[in-house]
Amino acid sequence: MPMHPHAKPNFRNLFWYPFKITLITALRTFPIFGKLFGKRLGMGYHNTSHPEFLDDGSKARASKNSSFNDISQQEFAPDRVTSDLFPTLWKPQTVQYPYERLEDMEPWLFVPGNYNGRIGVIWETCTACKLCVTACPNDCLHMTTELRVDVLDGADGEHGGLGAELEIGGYAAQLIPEVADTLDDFNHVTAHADTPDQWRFAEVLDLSGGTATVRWNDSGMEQDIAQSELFVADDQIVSGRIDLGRCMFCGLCMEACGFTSFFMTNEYDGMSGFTRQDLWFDASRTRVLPSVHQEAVDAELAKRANKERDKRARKAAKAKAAAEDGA
Amino acid sequence: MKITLEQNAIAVTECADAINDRFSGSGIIADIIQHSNAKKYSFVRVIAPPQHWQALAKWMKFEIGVNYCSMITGTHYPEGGADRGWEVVYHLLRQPIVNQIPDTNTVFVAEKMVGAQIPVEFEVIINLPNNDTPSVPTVQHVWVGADWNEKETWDLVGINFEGHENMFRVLNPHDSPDGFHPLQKQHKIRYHDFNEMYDDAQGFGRKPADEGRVK
Amino acid sequence: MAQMWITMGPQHPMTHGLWTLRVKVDGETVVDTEAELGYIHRGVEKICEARDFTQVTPYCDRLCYVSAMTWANSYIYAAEDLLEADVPERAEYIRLIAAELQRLASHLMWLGAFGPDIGNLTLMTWCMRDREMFLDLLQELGGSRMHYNYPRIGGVKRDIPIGFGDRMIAKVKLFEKRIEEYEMMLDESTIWLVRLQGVGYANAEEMVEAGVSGPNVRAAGVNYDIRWAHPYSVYDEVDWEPAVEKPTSVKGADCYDRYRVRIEEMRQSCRMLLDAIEKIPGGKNTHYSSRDEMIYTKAPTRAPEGASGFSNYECTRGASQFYVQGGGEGRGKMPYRLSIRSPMFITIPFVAKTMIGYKVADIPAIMGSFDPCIGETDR
Amino acid sequence: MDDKYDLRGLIFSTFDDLIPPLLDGTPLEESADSIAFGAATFAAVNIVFLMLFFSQFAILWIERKAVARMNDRRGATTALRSLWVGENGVTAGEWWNMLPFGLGKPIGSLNKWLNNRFGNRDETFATVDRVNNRSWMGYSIFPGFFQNVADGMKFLVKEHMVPQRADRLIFEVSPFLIVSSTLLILGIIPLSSGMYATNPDLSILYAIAIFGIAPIGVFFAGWSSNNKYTLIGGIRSAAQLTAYEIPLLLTLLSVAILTGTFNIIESIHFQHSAGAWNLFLMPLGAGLFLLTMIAEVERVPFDMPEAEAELVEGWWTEYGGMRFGMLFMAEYIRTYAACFLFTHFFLGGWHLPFQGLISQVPLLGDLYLLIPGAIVVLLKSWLVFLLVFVWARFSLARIRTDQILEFGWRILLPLAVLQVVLAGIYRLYLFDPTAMKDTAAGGWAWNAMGIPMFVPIITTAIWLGIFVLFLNDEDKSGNTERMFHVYTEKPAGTYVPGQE
Repeated sequence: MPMHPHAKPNFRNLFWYPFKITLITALRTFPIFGKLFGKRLGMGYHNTSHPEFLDDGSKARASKNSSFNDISQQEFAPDRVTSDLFPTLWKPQTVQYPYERLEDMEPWLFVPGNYNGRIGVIWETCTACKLCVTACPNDCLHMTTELRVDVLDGADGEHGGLGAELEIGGYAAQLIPEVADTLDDFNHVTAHADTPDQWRFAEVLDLSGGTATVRWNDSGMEQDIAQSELFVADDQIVSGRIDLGRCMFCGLCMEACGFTSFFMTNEYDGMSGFTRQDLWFDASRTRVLPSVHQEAVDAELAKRANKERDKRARKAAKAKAAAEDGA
Repeated sequence: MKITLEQNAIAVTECADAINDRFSGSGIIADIIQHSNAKKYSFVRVIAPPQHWQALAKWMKFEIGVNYCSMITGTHYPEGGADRGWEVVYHLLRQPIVNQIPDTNTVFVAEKMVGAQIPVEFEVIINLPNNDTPSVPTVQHVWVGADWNEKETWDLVGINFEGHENMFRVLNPHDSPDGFHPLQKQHKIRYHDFNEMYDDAQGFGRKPADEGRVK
Repeated sequence: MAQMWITMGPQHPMTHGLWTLRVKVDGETVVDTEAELGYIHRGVEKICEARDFTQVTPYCDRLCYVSAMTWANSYIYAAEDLLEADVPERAEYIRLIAAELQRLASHLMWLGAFGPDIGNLTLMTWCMRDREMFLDLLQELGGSRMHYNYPRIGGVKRDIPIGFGDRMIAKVKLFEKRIEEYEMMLDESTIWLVRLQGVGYANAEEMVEAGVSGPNVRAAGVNYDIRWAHPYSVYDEVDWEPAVEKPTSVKGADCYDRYRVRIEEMRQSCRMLLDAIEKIPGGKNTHYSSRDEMIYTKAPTRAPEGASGFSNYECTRGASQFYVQGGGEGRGKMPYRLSIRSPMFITIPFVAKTMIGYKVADIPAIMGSFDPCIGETDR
Repeated sequence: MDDKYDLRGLIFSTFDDLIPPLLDGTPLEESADSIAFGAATFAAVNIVFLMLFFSQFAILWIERKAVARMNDRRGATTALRSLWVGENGVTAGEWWNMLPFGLGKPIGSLNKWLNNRFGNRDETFATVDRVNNRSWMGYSIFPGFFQNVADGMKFLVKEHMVPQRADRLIFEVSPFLIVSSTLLILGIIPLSSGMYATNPDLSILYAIAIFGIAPIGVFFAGWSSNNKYTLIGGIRSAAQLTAYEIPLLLTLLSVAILTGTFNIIESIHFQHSAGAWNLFLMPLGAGLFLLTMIAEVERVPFDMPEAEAELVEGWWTEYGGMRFGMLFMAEYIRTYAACFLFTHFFLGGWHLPFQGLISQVPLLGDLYLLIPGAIVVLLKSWLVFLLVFVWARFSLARIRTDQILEFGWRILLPLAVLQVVLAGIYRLYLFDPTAMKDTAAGGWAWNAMGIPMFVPIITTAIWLGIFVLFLNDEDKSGNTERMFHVYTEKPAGTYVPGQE
């Protein structure tokens, strides 16, 4: 029920209520009165206890300032107003933005964790599946890829033999020895042509025993070939760029990414420029914070290694079972 | 606190039957369709030939109390065959809204509403032949609310509303060329080389090297 | 003084956006008006014909930056009608919470803009102060402060975070106190009353005839609300009632009634929020992962030709409706035609004619009391 | 009673002592006294004017700060330190390099030094330390004070534009008409009995006459801008000022009748000598004066001429740059002058509250009288500004044109006439001229029926009673008919467009 279903103009309200409420509002911006009014209002204005506003994210963001200002000791009103940080009346409140930043001063007033900020990509764990490119409504993501031989992920690679191996539906490559032999003598300066490709790529259709059925990309022909002749190949990123001028920060790309490689970071600036070209972000400008980056890379690589290990274990068990059955 | 599905079913059936009774043989067919979202209410879908539309509209307004013309959608089907080149869909509502005498209000209890009080949705579909001058009789004088909806539909889709007074462009610029109606299907949102519309100084937006290749 | 035309807009404090009201005045009295729209027509309907059903959502957010969540929800219900998606109940509750938070934020934006229209500048900052609270909550859900892209066909993007419920309760309870402050500032101020009362009459049947909907009609005395008549989310399960006013004249509701009805709607939204957060299935302190079946059901992504979906949704300004036809590009992956019905597109020409006969100083009061939003109007 | 500090007398006697000896033996010897008088007048006028003018920054600051608090904010807090806040000697903007002729070089050097000396040096918590330390120089005792300087600088560097087909001459002249006439008001406002620029005998009439010039400038500005908004604003302004000047004049007339003089300083003396401030003898007049003054200076709730919701910015829409800045400043000066006039007419000018009684207390009384009159006047004016102009502006909405005019003609005018009659009655029948004393203790001229100060006490009580009576006028009946309707020639909704 409204307080005044049919409020009527009268003489008193020319003078009293509007003035009263602005006076109350003005007074309670001073902490000492704020506490008094807080008690009267029941919900509190300044420094009432609302621990639910001290979430982990705010604490984490404030941790670097904890020697200066320990927010776990602060008390908040529901609109996150606190007044203990600057108890003196007359300290300036204006933040001289590029030189001072709000998240340093009053971290709890700032960006909650889910913020859709600048796009950040962890390129190390990106598999170039292009789901993000497909998901983008504005065509602001651009990624070009090419097939390359997985040198590092192979059996001799950095992951101790737990890297990629030939898979049905994956790609494989065969070395063309006659081309490879000419490469040592190939001279970019005089040839006026691209370096000839020493690899021939194919899509793996079937793996059985020691042979693989592949379809060559160059000819489209299918062929059975010994697995030992094939190297693992993969689609790898040549360039990935984002036109932030067209980005509307909807976050569909982040959701499309199955590998936690694609982030909307919490960063809200560093996305301006004087030309539209400045808004084309390449790989170097989509880096995420180093700590996040390292953590994510480690986690993703460990996840993949585990997956691979499990897969091989299952395969081995299956082969063993098959062998036992056969026996 | 809602119109129950039973109330909805009764009201919808009544309306559909009334329309079918009144207009049987004229090509007007009323049907009951169930929404498949939210609470799965039903609504009345009427398929009407354009020549009977005005009569149907007046009858619906004055006999079954359809007082609200909420939306008019025109659609262009260039490949829809000879009989269905264009489609105009009217969304109408029956709302239990009446004038008040001073200092009163009407607070309906939803579960207790009966008969013509129960709100009902109507969808009137009018198929037009495939030609360059699609036209429907106007219902501007039946529902005031149809006025700007019809203006918009003509402006964007190019359906002519015969008898509509004071037709002008509402969303497109007033000096748009005659016959330009952007929601017709011959206007593509993505033309060939559409990216050149934008400043693409580097040029890599234009033709990705692996265009069309699916991993 | 001779009569003259004044062009108010496209940039004018009264317009609350980009449109033009051409007013013919005789001294201080308005004798004729014309509305011109289309200054920010972006062709959203055409753009959406080249986007798949999920990609349309962020565009619907951008129809109205003041109430993005309700517009996205409205589209989602139409798409669910078309694609025949099931929605888990927790997701419906979350949608309700999100939509009502958005309604609070939107009505606060309206009140904040309405204050300076009448000359009260303090109201603006107060409303922005309180709107921040709800934008913070919405940001926790959607990740942005204005365009959330939150609902999904078959559920929502992500679950409510841990602690969201408690924070929301604290803020909503504080805001209920703040509504009383607004009333003390406005309803108890004689000057506010004499500016709004007796100005801008419009009666119920006239408004329905002209296509006006939502709070503007409820101000004229009938409790017709889509959330109440055809509830789409879980509005039939939470505790609320449609806000409705008693107009004091046969001429219908005046500006003051329309102001009151929105204040009442804010109260009802608070009531709904407090109730819904307690009733939410799974509990308010649980956080399910993004694609958990509690909040998301996978829906088909393609719709056949001939199928259509329609949603009738109580947006913050009235009935927002979407009509989606399937069978578009990409073998039905995209809508063939997506039609948007904006409540303000119908209302603005009506209001322009309503203000004939009042003073020039009443133009912002009448226009503001109908809560115009040009983003959705021009689409 | 005169203020203890006679600055004007000091200046004149100093110049009288200094100048004739200097001119001894020169051809100017004979007119040495006149030259001394002229020089002293020049000095006094400038000193007083500058004091008034620069103390105006205080009211801008008061408004900023009060408004911010009412709006639940802290407000702008630009401090001097904003000029050199930066890191490692790099300052934002380096605006001083843009000044012509290398004028900014010293500023740059000073800034560099300040930044090196007081800028950020701690690298651990760089930003936080700087934020924390922002107030340790003491310049933020008045945070936001320098915002006004920054605003002024901004206006100063903006381009001046004249609308096409505007009446260029009038357009250019009218701001100067408004500003100069406004500044002239300051000429007759005394800061204390010993500190004023001029003191014409009829200074009340002078003040009113000067106040009446600006509306012509406003109308000129509105008309000449070739803009419909400014035209309507100008006409509204003319209508409103006409409606409100008459009650204002009548109110001042009643002040003159009561105090028996048209001179501001004499009327202040009268208030002390007779023993009571006018506020307590004519509360109605004080209220009328404030209301009409708010309308006169066009502030909320009477700011129809510049109603920004419908008229963009009213009659000054087309002015930009420093023209706008000057008009803006003129408005504040008029407001400030209104506060001074209220202080002088109703609050006893430079006299302290209960000065007559407290001055009789030994020791304390002497100390009390040591407070300079100028300070008292300034404090009173600032308080009036804060409590009336600022508070009303940010609590109330704006009322409509027809309501403003109706209020002015039908309510304020009769009340003002009533006040004139009352003032005459008071002066003729309730006033005891023999009891006036121009001493520190003051007189007791308003005694009646043997009760000291009976007249002001009973007057205040009666008017307070009437006020309280009106405060309880809330209509609790169920009758819900709206009180205020719009009256138009053609009722709303009956007009058919296109048919004249």
